[in-house]
Amino acid sequence: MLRKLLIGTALASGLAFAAHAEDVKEVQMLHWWTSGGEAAALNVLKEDLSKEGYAWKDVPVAGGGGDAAMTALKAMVAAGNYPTASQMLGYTVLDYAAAGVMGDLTETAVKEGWDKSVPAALQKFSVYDGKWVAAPVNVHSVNWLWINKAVMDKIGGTEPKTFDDFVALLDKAKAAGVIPLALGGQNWQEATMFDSVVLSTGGPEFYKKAFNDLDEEALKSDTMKKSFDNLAKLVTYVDPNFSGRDWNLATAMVIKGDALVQVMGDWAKGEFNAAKKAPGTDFLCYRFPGTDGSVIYNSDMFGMFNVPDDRKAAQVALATATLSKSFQSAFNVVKGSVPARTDVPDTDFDACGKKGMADLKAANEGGTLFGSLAQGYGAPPAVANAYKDVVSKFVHGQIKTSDEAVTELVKAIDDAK
Amino acid sequence: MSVVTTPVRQDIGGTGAKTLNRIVIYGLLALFALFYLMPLFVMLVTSFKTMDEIQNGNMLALPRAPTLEPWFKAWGETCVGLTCAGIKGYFWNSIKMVVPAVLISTLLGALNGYVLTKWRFRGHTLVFGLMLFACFIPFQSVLLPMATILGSLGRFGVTLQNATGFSFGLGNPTVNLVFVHVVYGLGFTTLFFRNYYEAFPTELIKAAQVDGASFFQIFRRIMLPNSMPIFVVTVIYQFTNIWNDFLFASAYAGTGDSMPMTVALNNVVNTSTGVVEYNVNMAAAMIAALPTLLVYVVAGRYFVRGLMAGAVKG
Amino acid sequence: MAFLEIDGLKKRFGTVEILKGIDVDLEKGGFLVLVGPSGCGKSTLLNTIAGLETITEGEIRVDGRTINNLHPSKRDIAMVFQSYALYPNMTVAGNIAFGMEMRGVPAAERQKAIDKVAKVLQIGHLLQRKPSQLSGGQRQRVAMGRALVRDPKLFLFDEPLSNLDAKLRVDMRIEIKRLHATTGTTIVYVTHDQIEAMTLATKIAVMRDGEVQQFGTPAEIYNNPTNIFVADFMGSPAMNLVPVTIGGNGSGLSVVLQRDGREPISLPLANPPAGLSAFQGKPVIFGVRPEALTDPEGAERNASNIATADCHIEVIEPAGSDTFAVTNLGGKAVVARLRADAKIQPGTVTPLAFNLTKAVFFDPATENRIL
Amino acid sequence: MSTVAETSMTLTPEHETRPSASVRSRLQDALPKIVLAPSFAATIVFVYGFILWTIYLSFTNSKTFPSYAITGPRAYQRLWRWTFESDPPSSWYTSITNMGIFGFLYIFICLALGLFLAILLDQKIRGEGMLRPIYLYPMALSFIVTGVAWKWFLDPGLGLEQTLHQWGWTSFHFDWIKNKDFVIYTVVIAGVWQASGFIMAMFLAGLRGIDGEIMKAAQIDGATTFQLYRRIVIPLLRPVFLSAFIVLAHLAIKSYDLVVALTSGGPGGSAWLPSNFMYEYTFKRNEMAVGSASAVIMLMTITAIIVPYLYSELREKPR
Repeated sequence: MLRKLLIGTALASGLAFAAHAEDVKEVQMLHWWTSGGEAAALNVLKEDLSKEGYAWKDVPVAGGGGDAAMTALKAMVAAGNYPTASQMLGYTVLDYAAAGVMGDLTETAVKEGWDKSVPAALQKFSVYDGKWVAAPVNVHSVNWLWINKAVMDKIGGTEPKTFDDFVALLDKAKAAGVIPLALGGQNWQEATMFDSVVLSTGGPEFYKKAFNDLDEEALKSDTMKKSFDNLAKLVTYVDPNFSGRDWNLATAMVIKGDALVQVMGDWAKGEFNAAKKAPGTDFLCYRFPGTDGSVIYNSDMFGMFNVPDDRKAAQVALATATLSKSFQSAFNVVKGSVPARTDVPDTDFDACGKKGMADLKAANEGGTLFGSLAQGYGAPPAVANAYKDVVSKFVHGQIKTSDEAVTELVKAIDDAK
Repeated sequence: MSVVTTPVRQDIGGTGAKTLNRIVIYGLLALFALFYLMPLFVMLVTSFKTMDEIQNGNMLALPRAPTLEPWFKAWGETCVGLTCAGIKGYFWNSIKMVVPAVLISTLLGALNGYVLTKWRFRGHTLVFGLMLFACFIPFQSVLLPMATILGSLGRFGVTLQNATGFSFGLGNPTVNLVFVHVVYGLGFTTLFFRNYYEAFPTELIKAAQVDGASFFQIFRRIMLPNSMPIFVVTVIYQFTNIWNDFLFASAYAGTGDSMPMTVALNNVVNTSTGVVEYNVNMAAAMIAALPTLLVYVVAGRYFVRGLMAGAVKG
Repeated sequence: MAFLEIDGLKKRFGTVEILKGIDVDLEKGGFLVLVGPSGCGKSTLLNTIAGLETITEGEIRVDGRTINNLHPSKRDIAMVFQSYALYPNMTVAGNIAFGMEMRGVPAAERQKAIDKVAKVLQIGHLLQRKPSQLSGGQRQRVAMGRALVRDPKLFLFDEPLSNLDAKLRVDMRIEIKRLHATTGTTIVYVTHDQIEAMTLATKIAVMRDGEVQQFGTPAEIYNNPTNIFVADFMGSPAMNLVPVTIGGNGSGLSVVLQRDGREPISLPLANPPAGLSAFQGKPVIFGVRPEALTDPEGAERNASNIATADCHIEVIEPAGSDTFAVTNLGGKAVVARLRADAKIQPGTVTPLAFNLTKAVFFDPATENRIL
Repeated sequence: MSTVAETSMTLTPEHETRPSASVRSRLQDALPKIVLAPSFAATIVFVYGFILWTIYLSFTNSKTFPSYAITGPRAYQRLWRWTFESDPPSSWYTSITNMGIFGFLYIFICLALGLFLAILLDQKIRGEGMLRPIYLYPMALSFIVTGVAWKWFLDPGLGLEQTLHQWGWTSFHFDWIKNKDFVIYTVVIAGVWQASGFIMAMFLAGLRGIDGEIMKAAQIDGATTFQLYRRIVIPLLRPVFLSAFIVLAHLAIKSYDLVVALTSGGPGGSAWLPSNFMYEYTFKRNEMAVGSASAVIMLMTITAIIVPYLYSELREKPR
């Protein structure tokens, strides 16, 4: 039995190696998109590639918003078994590029005109040392409100334009006996909401200074204190059981009408879609009050690894397909995000999608497109996680005042830099 | 020595309070049984409910309209990554990794225990102590260096492949996982067998030597046939640990083709986008846990006997 | 040349010396018993003969051939263990034949050998059973069968009777003696039981702390112990060892025994050992076996040196065949062996006869016999 | 966890060679060591080698990937500083205090409950064959499987609290899993649920191994049931306590997935254990040096607890 197994596996691997002589028509793809909607979206790419004759070797590792997948990736890279591509986020791409394990897609990028169509803010992460090392798949925006329309109608609310409007709206919901704000008490959700609060409280310049440039003056300013106070105010509208809740359960509360609003990235729209809810009639998407005109983004990227020559053709095919307009449209319609290139027609997108695309374009041109610190696009992971720690400790009461929060934030970020 | 009979306990307690005593004892045992069964109960009832009922009903309530649909879906339809063929295919992946890993680590543990008790050399306690302490290393901290070594072995495998036409399985993800589990299972298997063989009569070994049996003949003909109880304990222990391992499996499994059950299950259960099909998740979890549950239920009685026969002796 | 010769054998574990230079030999067909308290090294010595433990120094020869470096199976020995060491997973037949199987003896031949041994030991009906289904005595027989079937040059027995009850032990002892008598094999036998040693042996080696204290025939050991240890260890009830002083009256020597509250007894010695005169006026240990201390009527008729003294009898132990009387001399309880029908009462003062021909004396400093 | 037998029976001590032995028989002599060698070598390389590697990394400036230039004990300085940051608690402070609470309660309750159940099961219980696997099975399941069920059960909005409210006990309150000060105790509950059955099996085996005559003798001496267990049985179970302690200590140290599956780290990271800290810093925060340093501290703590025990158990007793 044992012998057979060993010989069997040995033979299997032998066969795999035997095929090395010519081009390998196969892409190996590490990702954590395992849920129905995401997998369906990715399947579009798989189909596109199979039309060109490339087999898709799936390496899905779900869990912790990509944590488990990134651990697996680190192990694979340590072993020298690079996948053709891996789903990656922001600074991680740059870290791997600095370690010299990423491939070079510049040739393809030039041919396909990525320099022009991909927003510069994304190129900061997909281009390293002048070389294209990753293909951005989408752009998510985190400064959104997702509102149940029925509840909104019931309480007679209107779109809040300022933070104070927002608070007033939440008060109305509270008075009507609805949970005003649906929040999942996990540090990344809290911090994601805080990104929007900071942008709303301090404005675009302040956000950039504090959360992209990590400017100490900004971090310890009164504006930051005010932001924490605003966050504290928002948390008072949350139901008592929020701690530890998964984000999709929070979204479900809004979908079911148990809660009025959730502050969440546009992936929440996928949940509404999956529940067969339509924008405008069942739910509403507004920019977080006081952030209209700016976009806090994050983006999923396919990092392209330095694979052996016989696998390069497949990699180029994968990258080309990823950034093709047709895939960008088809994928992002399903995923809820917007395309990573600004020249994709918005015809297939719903109202929220169309607004998202327009906002992205405007923000890109107006210089108000900022990386989300909570999502790892504002600073490297060490800093981003230190930031999430502080926000979460503030929300859950380990840190008691906004003064203390600001001190801790400066200290933590300084420590992690 | 292989047959351990259960001595009949003396009744403890006076005659008057006896009935009351028994009621209290049975009551406590039943209460704790409920405590232990509760999560299993939640999982089971959930797996037979429709999504509607899960979202609107109580988690402890029995299903109003029991359905097997989630089980069929988990087995044959649910999506693991981009492949939507259920988790059935990953069973074989796990088995072809777990079986060799359990057998090899158990056999090596038996040999080590044999050497460390019956063929002692100077420093044998140090060797054993070092191997035992290895049980305590946190696996997270070996993940990367081990990956590096596995990668080198894989490249050596390619070289071998080119030179001899045969890679000896080096670089194969399943072989890698077997290797890793054997290495990090050795501490415990050695501990189990050493403690068991410690009480194994040395005179038997002497007699066999006088009879002319060699080192391996003694092991095969005398030690192994008399090791059933501890064999059961070790196999159960190793089987459970290796079957349930996620860390190594996710890091070293390579592509979906060789992905073990736990990673597939994780990919089904641990997704947080889209409508979470709790009934399918629970059914998948139950299916994934069936082999280990079966092992515990079937071999449970031998497990206690095996523990008795050596693993916990002082 | 003796059949089994052990020369200057030493064994060390690290710095601990377990055997400190053993010199023993045994003629062909002899029966050597290694006896001593636990931890004396007797089992280790047996194991080195078997090859189960290596030796640090010295030489072991069997039939003129040095076997120091031979594997146990090549030494042409058979061994019976204290726990019998029957393989629990094999049948009785399997146990007996295992050694032959290991040597590659064909199955038919093995069967023949099994049958032959089974007949000798009357265990034919047990052959298909597992050891766990046998009684203690049956296991003992099977263990002997396993040894016998090899027809070895040398039999080694490691306390084979210590796990049996008293009656069975006597039976098996006789059986072993008969086996030795009929087969004429050479046997080395380890025991801590001095009766087994006395009854079975042609040669006894009394051991203590890794050294042979005395090596000789049972009679030599019993009658002429070389030191206090051997004197005390061999014999049951043990030899009376009493601190005395040697008194002198002109040419002759005498033994002066203290008694509580009463005058000392002085026993004149007719033929004292030559060395004893040097101890005149000094304390020595006086050894006299219980059977050399009797009522005057029971005293040995032809003993040349009998002295009688009044003793205060404290306890009487009628043992059926004999009666033991306990008195107190020199601060120690001293046992006298009387006839079963001796008329004697505890608490009385009775004359006892000391057979001084059989008395021995030890130097309290060296504990060695004064010769 | 057995002690070394009184007389260590050495069949072939290494310090003696047999001068006239042939190559073949010398090979035979070395065979036991040859058999042990691969396992031992694997342990040395893949455990101790990796420990050394980890120690080395903790003195470098390794971030996302290992870097091999020694830069000093900065990682330890940070850990040391964090050790005393209790207001607001640093993640490291939370991790080590949690380890103390969790380690103590988990080991203590598992031992107590395991022993208690074993004693109950040892009273000639009808249906023991059915109860035993019920107590044992949690050990068979990975926490990926049972974490969800536990999470639901402990969630005040879904589980026990809601159920009791529906049954009419509306004043019942149980929201530990949502509370930063109590979340670690829910980890203890789930951990105890998982391991206590296994410990029960060990104690049951121990109880079954006790000579029935000792129990009879004690009863004749007039010992009450309680006295019987406290004075006679429990002292006799000492070796089982020690083995169970080793098993539990090793499980406690490796309780990583328990925390993640049950609490995702807890409110504000309040459920972290050192293993979570280590994983977070090594893999998520790309501060490999700090992660390695925390692993080294963990190993040192384990060493301080386990090695004296191993030493006292394994030390060769004088003959």
